[in-house]
Amino acid sequence: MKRDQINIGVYICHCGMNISPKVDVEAVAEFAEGLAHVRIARDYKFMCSSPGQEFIIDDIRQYGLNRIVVASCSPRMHEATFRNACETAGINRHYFQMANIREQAAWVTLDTKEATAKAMDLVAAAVARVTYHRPLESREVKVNKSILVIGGGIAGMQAAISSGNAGYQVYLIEREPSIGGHMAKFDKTFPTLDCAACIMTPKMVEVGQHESIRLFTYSEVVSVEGFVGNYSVRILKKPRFIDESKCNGCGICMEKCPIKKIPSEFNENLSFRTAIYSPFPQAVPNTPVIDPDHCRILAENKPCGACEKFCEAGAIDFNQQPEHMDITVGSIIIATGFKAFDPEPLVQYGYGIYPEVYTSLEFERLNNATGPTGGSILMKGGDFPKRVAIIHCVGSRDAQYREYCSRVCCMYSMKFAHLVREKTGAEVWEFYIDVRSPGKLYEEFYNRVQKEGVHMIRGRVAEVTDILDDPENSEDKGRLTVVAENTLTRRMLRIPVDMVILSVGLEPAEGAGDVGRMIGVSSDGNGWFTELHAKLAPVSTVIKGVFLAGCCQGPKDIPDTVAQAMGASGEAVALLSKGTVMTRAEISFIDPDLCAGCQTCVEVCVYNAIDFDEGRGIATVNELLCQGCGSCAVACPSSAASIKHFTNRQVMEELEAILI
Amino acid sequence: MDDRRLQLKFYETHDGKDVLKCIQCGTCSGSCPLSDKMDYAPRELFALIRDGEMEAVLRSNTQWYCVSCYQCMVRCPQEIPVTDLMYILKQMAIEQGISPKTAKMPDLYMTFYREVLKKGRLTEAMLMIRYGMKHPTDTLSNAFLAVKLLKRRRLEIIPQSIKEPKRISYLKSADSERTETK
Amino acid sequence: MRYGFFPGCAYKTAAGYRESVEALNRALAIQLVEIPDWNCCGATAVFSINSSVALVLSGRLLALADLHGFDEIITVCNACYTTLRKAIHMMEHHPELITEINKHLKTETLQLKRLLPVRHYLDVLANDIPEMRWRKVKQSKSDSDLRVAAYYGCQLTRPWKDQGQPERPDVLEQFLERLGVTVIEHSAKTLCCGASHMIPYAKDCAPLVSRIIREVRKKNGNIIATICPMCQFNLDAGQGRLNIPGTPIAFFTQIVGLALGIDSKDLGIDKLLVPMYKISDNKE
Amino acid sequence: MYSVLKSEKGGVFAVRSLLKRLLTENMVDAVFVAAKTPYSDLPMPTLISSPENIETADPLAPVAPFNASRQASILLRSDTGKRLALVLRPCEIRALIELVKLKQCVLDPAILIGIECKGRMENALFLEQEKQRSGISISFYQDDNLKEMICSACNVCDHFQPVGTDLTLSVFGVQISTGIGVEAESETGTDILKKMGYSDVQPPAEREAELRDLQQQRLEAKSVLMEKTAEDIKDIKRFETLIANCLNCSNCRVACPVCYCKECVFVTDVFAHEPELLIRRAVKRGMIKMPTETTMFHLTRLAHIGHACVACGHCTSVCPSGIPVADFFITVGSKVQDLFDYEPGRDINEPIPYLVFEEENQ
Repeated sequence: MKRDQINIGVYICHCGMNISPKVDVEAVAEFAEGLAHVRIARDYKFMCSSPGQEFIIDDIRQYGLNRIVVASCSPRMHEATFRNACETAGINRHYFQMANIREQAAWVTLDTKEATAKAMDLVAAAVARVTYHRPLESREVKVNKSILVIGGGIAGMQAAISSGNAGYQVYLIEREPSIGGHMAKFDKTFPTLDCAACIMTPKMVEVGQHESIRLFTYSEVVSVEGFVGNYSVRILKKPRFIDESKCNGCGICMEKCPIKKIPSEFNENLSFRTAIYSPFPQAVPNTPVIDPDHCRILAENKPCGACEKFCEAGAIDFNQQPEHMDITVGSIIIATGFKAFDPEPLVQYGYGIYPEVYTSLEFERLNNATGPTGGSILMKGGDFPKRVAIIHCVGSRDAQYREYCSRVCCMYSMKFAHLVREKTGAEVWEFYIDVRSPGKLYEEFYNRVQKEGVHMIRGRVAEVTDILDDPENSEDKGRLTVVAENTLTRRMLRIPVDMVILSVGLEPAEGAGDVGRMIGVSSDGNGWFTELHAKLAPVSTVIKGVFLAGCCQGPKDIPDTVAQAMGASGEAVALLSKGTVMTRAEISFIDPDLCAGCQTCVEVCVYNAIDFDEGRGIATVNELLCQGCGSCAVACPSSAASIKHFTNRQVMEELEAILI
Repeated sequence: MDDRRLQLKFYETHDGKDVLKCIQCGTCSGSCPLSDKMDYAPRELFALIRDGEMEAVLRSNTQWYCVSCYQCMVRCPQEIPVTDLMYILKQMAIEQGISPKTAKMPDLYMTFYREVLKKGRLTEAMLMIRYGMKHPTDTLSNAFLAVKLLKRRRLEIIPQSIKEPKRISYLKSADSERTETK
Repeated sequence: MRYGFFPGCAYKTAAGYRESVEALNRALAIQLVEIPDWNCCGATAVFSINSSVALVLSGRLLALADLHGFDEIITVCNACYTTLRKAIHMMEHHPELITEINKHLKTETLQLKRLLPVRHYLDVLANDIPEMRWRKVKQSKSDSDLRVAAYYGCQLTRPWKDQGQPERPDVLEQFLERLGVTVIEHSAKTLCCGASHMIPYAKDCAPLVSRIIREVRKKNGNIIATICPMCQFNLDAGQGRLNIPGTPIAFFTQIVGLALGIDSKDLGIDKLLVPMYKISDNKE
Repeated sequence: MYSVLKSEKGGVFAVRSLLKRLLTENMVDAVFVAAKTPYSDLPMPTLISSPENIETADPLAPVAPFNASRQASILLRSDTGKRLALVLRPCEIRALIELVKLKQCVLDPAILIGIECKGRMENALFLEQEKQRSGISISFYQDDNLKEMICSACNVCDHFQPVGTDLTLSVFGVQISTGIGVEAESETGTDILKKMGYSDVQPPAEREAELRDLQQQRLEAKSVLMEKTAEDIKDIKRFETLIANCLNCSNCRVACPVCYCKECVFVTDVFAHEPELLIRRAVKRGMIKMPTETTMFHLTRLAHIGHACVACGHCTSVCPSGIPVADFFITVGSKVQDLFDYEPGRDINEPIPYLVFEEENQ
């Protein structure tokens, strides 16, 4: 199109009272009318409303407009709305440019004159830019109607069940020998105190038996390539050394295994397991694994084979090798969960120094019917504790470790207090900074625990020590002292206790960063995966077709986790149900005449979207993989790489209109 | 006393504004070896500063009871340099000519300060004698100890000093130049 | 490496600190040259009154050490150590302070040009002396009766956090164990001794001393190794007020000296208020 | 392995006989070396395959018409299966290694023969001196007056010893009138020397001291230059003053060995402004200097290749306006390189800083 054929229509939105009182919209419209190539400029109360859009459509038809600028809110809000209007009227959807005069002018400028001047600059920039816009098209591609769920905790299990119920093929990957995650370690859940196993077990069985779910336990995702609708995923299946098809889960192998003193990970090292083991009785699948680091045959090459001898099904196979499996999925749900904060660096709390200092997960096991003590809250010496301290915010709300609130600790701490009182009758002190109980029936649970006689002390514990002020007092012998200020009474407390529970915060699971890098999902400074938008797209990520469920996105309790997992599953199903997706139009383009073949762009592209054409000695873009991030355009020294719709020319003209 | 001006002055000092980060958790008070002797716990002091109660803050004995053990500082979950802020409060109190209720520590520090200003070095015995003249009861209780120390050749009666104390007369000008607490 | 030794005001009268440091220097051939005409660091007192004066005091000392060509400043006192490092820390973050300091130092024709590193003598002994030299010097077996509790006090590990963990460091334990000394683990390593508050508030500080001594006794220690004259004095003299059997409080250098087989007389051990009868008996 | 190549006619002849044997004994298919042409005394990079033509080779002449790495990279664009010996100066080798990292060429076919370099003269000065006295390839190494005639970039160069070579022709501690030293730096190099029957000897005693002295002298000169230049480019105003006479002729860019783009962004239509726009700028500011993009041009080049600048100084040599381009490239380049602990041409495996992602720098 020749430049003198460009006809621009400019529309200034009042946005109700959001823009108009601060920005003189009429003056801006008048100003816009005087800009080169502008055929018509109007202002209107709500451009995004149906009549507002009708204006644009009518003007395009009536005046032969071929470029549209709307000055209103942010592109994230309404760019799609106006692009659709352009398309309806018969011009390419990329012949549109938005100027944000609400967030960038009206809302952030005190003076009306300044706000109006800034709005004019932004409109001039949009007009200058839109004259250089090119028509762009996107393509429709078919999607694979299957979903990969990474992580078999409560979030991953729920996402898998919901997606499977919708009739989609689901692959659920769990790196541990059994699904269940952290929740399988709990005995009771707050605030209803219902039994975790009673909720979990049926779900685990459902996952194991679901006709649409293919379960890979003891497996890890090793690579993810491709794009929305067509992700190629490679899975590493670690050797169990047991033939799953033969094993009937009788458990005789575990009874006979002579290596019995391996700290049990599932029991937080509070008890022992054998070298051939199943992490817990209700494990799904109910097939044990042989720990190759401790098995006599595998680790030391010594004669043994006790398990093999007694296995009637002949399921033991010491020659099993790691296996790779390749699958193709349309969408991915990440549910990698969390890891409990390791309190050892907080030396003042004495974890790892004093045996009666426990982490919250250790306490969960201590209290669990399937735990090391069969659910009795006992000290290492076998006695019931008489005095117990629970310390909140260990590792959380602490700029030296994790600045954020881990959200679940207040509630589970109070659950602990209740359980200790109920099971042992011990006196319990809870040391908190603030009690955070925002949830259905949560505050009520707090009140209940208070009424049960738990001492709620508002003060962060300074230290836990075995120094006793009165060491000769036999009553206090062997006890620990918790030192804190009760900030409500301003008394310095030195409280002797038998047992201390550290309510540790939540951190991203180990290896979550690797999963993120593999898929291209970004994390925040703390390592939690970043959602696309906190409010508008809380389970989506910047990678189309990849969704988040549960704690991998941030600390969450079980109700929120399950709700989010259902949400993520709903989004994944909604995306795939149509059968096709549109590719992006704003993607990279590498000018073959300018490319020097240095492959810098190949190295900076995180989406693996750039290939090197050896024959021509130049780089080429895979349009399906490219996300239009612009890294290549920035890195390319000869400006051979550029992003469509963000070309140098377009951006320079935009800047020029503002700066010069 | 102009509480508002003093509050702003405190905020303008290096790290002064850090008290705004305080979440009143009490870790500092709990960690302090002498907080039960203080008029206000360090945590309360920060709340008072934020409320603009600067006179109450500067008249309190809290900062004078600080032993500079830095335990609060390494434990503070908000990374507030509590001990450093105590120094600022002590200096501000001196600038304002405020004598806290328990004035022994300022006296001791002042005696120390004057001695170093004059001689460039400190002689513990001289410190004890000069301070003792103001607070005879403390001296009496220490007299028995002094005899023990003397027996073990551990009391130095001849004052220590740098070679030519006149050389460091600029310390006095640094002292008089005191304008703003840094 | 040229060590500029900054003894500090309390060194001379401390219970055998000087004797034992000098004995170790002789035995291990450590060149520890006193910074000529050094001045007081100002300790907590001067910083409490006027930070400008405190900075000039530190500035003078740093300028002197640089002038005489030293590479590092070595202290034997926690207060000197932390006061100097605090001053350096401030100067590093506010370089304009150095200009201010130099205005004063000019009258004495001194100039602060660079900020020398400040280290504790413990760091030097534990890290700078080659293993061979220890082996050569160590003649006798260690006194098996000693069960040493290392006591660091506040200002070596705090607020710097660079000598290991700020609350439960173990540099001194590791160092002593290397020399064959029996050390005990306890929970009072970095508790406060009361510092200069002991002078006016002896009664308030008594529980602090008591807590440390009782903890060491509870953990079966029979001697405490200190690294700071103030800590040594407070724990040594402060026991007079407690109603418990005396626990000798030595300087770590004295313990090291004994471990090397140096005669206790050369280590100034007779200057301790709570005497080390046992050790003296064995030696004499 | 260190050997001495003796020749009564001087070091150049020794080098020629070495190169000749490489060809006659079929160790290489061709030699790439500076050689005089029939038309001029200025030695140009030349690709020689016939042993007789080696007589024109003159790699020790203190001149380099341009940085030969660009020409070398053309020869090495792909592995042809033929073996090439390339005789290059240290700055040329360093630039070549940068070009390899940028995938512009490969080193597989190359035997790198580096020259210890005492500097080069500007082309015109060299021709004038060569006219006045012949045999400058020897006298340069003996006459201190001549040594002072090297160009400004060489004057501050502390990379006078080549790295990453197979063989290094060594001029330090050697009487160039009687021969030249050669040091094998790789297995390939050692094999060559052994095959030719050279024996391993101790390098001359004076060598180390001579190297050390020059190193110190150059570093001092470099810090003086950097201090002065830093002052000259302290802010954008001063920088614009320094480059005020820039014509935007792009000579510096063409001469630069590491500026490797096929087509520079400054000749694309990004900076081909519409007349309308230029007039608008002029109206807004009262006047605009043309060409408009000179500041942008130099800043962009600094940003693009500051990390890779090997300080060869050819940009200054070719500037028709006498702008000390190399001075600010050396100053800014050194600082950028220090920042990333990166040294261009030091190691072929050292990644280019902007392609490295360090987690803690997030």
